[in-house]
Amino acid sequence: MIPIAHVLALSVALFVIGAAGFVFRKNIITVFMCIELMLNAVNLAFIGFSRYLGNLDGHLFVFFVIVVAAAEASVGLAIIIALNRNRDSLNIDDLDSMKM
Amino acid sequence: METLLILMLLPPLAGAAVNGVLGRRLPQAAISLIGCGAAGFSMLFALLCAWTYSISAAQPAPFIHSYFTWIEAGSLRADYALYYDRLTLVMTVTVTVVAFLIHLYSRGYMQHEGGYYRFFTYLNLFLFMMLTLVTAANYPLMFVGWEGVGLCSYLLIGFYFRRPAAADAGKKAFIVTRIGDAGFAVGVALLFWTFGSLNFQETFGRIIALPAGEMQGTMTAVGLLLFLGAVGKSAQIPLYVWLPDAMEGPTPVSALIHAATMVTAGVYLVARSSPIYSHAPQALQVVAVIGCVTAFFAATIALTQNDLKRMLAYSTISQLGYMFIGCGVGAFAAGIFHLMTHACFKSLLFLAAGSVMHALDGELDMRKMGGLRRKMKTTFLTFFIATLAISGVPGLSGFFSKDEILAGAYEGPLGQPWLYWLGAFTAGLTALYMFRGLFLTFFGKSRLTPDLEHHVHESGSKMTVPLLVLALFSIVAGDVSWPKAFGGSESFDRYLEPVFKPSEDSLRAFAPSAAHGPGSDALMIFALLFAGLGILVAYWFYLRSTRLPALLAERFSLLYNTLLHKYYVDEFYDWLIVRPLRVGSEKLLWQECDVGAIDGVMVNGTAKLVDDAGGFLRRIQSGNIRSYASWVLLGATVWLAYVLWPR
Amino acid sequence: MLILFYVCAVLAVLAALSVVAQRTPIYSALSLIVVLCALAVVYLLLDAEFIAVIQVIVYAGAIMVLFVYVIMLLNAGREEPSQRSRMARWLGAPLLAAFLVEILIAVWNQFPAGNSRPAGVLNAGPAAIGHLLFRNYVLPFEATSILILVAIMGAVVLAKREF
Amino acid sequence: MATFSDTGLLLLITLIKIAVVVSVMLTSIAYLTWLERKVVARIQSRWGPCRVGLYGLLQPLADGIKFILKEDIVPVEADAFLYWFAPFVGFILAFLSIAVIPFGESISIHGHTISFQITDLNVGLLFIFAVTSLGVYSIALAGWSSNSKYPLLGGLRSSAQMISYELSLGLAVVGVVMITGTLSLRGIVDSQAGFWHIRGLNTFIPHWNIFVQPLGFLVYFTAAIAETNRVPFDLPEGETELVGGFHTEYSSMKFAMFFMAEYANMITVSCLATILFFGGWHGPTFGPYLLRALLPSFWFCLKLFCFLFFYIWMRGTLPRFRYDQLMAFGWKFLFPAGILNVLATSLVVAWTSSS
Repeated sequence: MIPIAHVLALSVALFVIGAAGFVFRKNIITVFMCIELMLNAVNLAFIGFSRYLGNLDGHLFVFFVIVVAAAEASVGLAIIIALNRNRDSLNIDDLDSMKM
Repeated sequence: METLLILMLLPPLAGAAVNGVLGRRLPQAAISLIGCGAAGFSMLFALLCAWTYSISAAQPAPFIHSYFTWIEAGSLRADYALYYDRLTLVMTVTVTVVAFLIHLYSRGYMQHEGGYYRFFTYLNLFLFMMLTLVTAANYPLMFVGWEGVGLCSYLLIGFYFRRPAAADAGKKAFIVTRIGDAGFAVGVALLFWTFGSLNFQETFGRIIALPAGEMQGTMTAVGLLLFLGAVGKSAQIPLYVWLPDAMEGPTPVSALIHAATMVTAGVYLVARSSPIYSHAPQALQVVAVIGCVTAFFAATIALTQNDLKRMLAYSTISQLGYMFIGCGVGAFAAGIFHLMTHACFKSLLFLAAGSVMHALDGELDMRKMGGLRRKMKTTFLTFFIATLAISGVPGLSGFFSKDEILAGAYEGPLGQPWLYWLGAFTAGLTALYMFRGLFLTFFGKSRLTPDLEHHVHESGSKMTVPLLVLALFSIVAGDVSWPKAFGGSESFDRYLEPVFKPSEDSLRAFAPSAAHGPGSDALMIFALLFAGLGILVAYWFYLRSTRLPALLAERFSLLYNTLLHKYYVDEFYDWLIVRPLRVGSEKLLWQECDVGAIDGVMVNGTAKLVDDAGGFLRRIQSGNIRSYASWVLLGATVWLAYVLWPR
Repeated sequence: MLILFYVCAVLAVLAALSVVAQRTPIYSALSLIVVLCALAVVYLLLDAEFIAVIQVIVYAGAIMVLFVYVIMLLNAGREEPSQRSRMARWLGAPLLAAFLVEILIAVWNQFPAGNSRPAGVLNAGPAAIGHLLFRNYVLPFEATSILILVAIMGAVVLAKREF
Repeated sequence: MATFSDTGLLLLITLIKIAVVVSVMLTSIAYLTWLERKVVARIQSRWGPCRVGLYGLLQPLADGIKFILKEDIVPVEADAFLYWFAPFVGFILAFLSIAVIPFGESISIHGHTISFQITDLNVGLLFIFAVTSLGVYSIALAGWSSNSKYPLLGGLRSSAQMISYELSLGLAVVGVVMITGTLSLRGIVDSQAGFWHIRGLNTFIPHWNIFVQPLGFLVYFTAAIAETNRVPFDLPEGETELVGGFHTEYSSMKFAMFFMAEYANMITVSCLATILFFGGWHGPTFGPYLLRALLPSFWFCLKLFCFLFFYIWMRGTLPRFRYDQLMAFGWKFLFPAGILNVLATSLVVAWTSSS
């Protein structure tokens, strides 16, 4: 049996790696992928708990997370395409016009 | 009965709603049909109400019906309830009849004015509010009507709102009467605080049951506060200044609101609240004194006014003063009687003046008129009848009512001789200025400009028919109450006895030994003498030796100028109240409080604080997503640390 | 079984590090696909066959294809170095480390090592999930369908050339 | 040691099965190319390969040797790792999906039941979809890593095309899944045993899903052709427009891997079509035990062969689509048709199960 703590540790590791990517990477697509990584970390936690608690609801949550991720990816990538077209840059540091 | 009552109230409201919403798109004919129809139905139902009430078994007792609960807050409960007794009957019939005639008249008068639908909307709304005022069964509802008529008055005075004078007059009327309304509101609050109820029936029943002298202080305070409201609404000293300016409104408005109905609301309020005053003789004396002084004071101003409508306005103030004398001496019925007759002849005077104005293309200066009687026969005739009536010529309505008031001033429960003498003298002045106006306008040689000379014409039947009807009323309205001296029985007095008897009785308890004058016959003769003298003087001055008034004005220039400038009251108020208020507002409130304290410290200070804080915090909002992510991470870390901290 | 889990875990972590460390987005994307597949295997080991397959079909097979497609479309090359966020530069690493430590402490506090309550065999087949989805979660399910529709329209509108 | 023998035996059997399946697959792929060349040649009134060996039967071997011996060219600007990785992953994935395909019924040897299937997942169908959905990377990455314009265009085309048609593919299968109520391929095949009965009357029509899912089958097979990038949907490698599409720059064994992956995929989707719609291995069985055990596999291969032949037949017959037509066809016809099929099937299933 896989100990729940180990599953969670894996989840945490993936999440923190994703967060690190978000904080340190400048390519907006990479940053986006880091978000997906974090979502997956959370999904893993859901599945782990689902197994641990013998409850299927976690699977449903993962299901919904995946659906939302799909929607998010489609819209997000469309935004990236539009951004790239208008600004000719994929560097997230260049996209800072939303400020005072 | 309750159906009839509500049917009396609803047509004007419906008319106002229809005209107000759809009027812009309706043809004039439809608007006037709706407006006059509403007023007509209202009159019809008012008469039906009167008839139904008169033949009902419980007749002298008031009919009260509550339609729904309007306000319920704590122990305060105000229903939408209507109150119908003989006083209400007189008021509703007077109001609806005069209003209907003036609606008819307005069809002609307003024909060529803009905002036809607006005018009828306001007029209908006014009628509804006025009826609410006189039929209300409690003070809050009455206050609604009170404020409603004030609002309509404001709207109608400022009807020609593009003219600064009209707009200013509207504001003036609104603000000045507001002072009185504050008094009314405080008085009502005090009443509620004392009795825990604002229903007429309940409150009055408890007041009447009070032994004489009990709670006199409270009653006096309530009475004075309510009278403050009446002073504002009925244009008495010191709050009369708005009424002359209110003549900026269309003439039918002046006739309806500022002569016949709304301004008499104050009188109605005092009469309706007679049980309160019956326990506050001091307050009542104040009413009488103010009424008497106002009557005299306004009459003297009216002597020198050259503007026809302004003269009539001061005349109205003066006559309202009479009504307050009547109420103030405890002769409430006499006051109401005068209210009724005055509604007839004063509205007639205004409408006739409007007819003149119509003919002369808006000219109102009497010095530029003259000799109109040949060209405007009907107008002249009706104006003449009204003048006779107001001057107190025997046989016409004004004679009876004024005589009754003067008799009351001497012999009433709180009557005092000097009230009578000043009143009688004022009656002479009334005759003088009214005939002056008559002579200047309709007699003598024409002083019109040649342009106008051709323009002069008699008004159409739309306007003259109401004039004639009102003239008829002006003659016969007094006949409902022949004085004892003429072998009559003062039947109007007797008719209203169920309403006022308890109050008058309790007043007599305060002044058991009212002055016993020389008897009503003698009183009447004196008054008649004064009136006759006034007419004669007017005839002498303005028809025979027309240079005399100018000479007199020169000789007594100080007096004349004082009168011409209305005792400089407007200037005085300006100096006493308006100027300090403005300067105070500017210097203290605006520059110090507003700019310095509120703007400087509170508004700008807050803004500056926010601005500074924002200036510091905006570094956080760099627009850089990675920074934001770091902040989120910081938050999460701190929160987790807080959660995990061993406790 | 346990060994397979650790292999996959290590693979996932390494691939995740690669996602972050790669300078070229396409390699990040491929690394992410490896993470996803490794996680799919982990899901299988955790009795979540349906989710595992869905993970591969939807995540690896559709979402990541979209990523790869966009990377190819925009021809995203190596990222230019820029350090416009002082916050991220100086505080990023310490904060991440602190966060990792904290959350690991939380996990260990809650589930001391070795605590693995065997909860029987979880029947997580498509039928069971379908039952749950169309009985208890019908409303969210329908809501997601609307969400997807909105996302489709949003993507079309956003990516259209005429702005 | 019992546990060892059990686990070890299972492992051994599985390994043997994998070896058998892979070698059979490789051989069939090799001879599929031969078949294709032969059939297309006949369609075009040519002979096809006939020099190397009898009827050119050694031609695939010669081709293989040629591929291996050829120079492996890597373009200068290409991304070396991905350039290598792309065909590799395509090849691997193509073979991976074979793992859950049941080729026939089980056979008992010494009390051990050995099924003609490497492993039976209860989400086997989804597994195949998962694996095929990953196949797009192979082509997309090949196109991108070549760092050349035609391959890139081919790669982009293929990613869009495969994602689009995968939807129709999935939808087409849903009908079958709803009827059989399982995602296990073996379960699906089992449910197609016997004959259709109408009011208890044996019609002697095989109990195959094709007879209740004709629309599903058409949608499935059309989408499958697109998924495998075969004529008339071979836009990603359309040589008339894109030189060679995604594999323009490839040569030698890497090119061969693409080729093998493509043919493996053909075999996989044909297997799937057989399993889903044509009763899998079901067919008349008779004779001794061994024959009875092997006949199902024969029927399966026969059906599979028909599909493969159909593939080749189409290649020799149909012209290529234009790209926008391809997308319009996929989204505006195939996808709605799939939805219609799902809708109709679900209504019928709901009606029959409730009555």
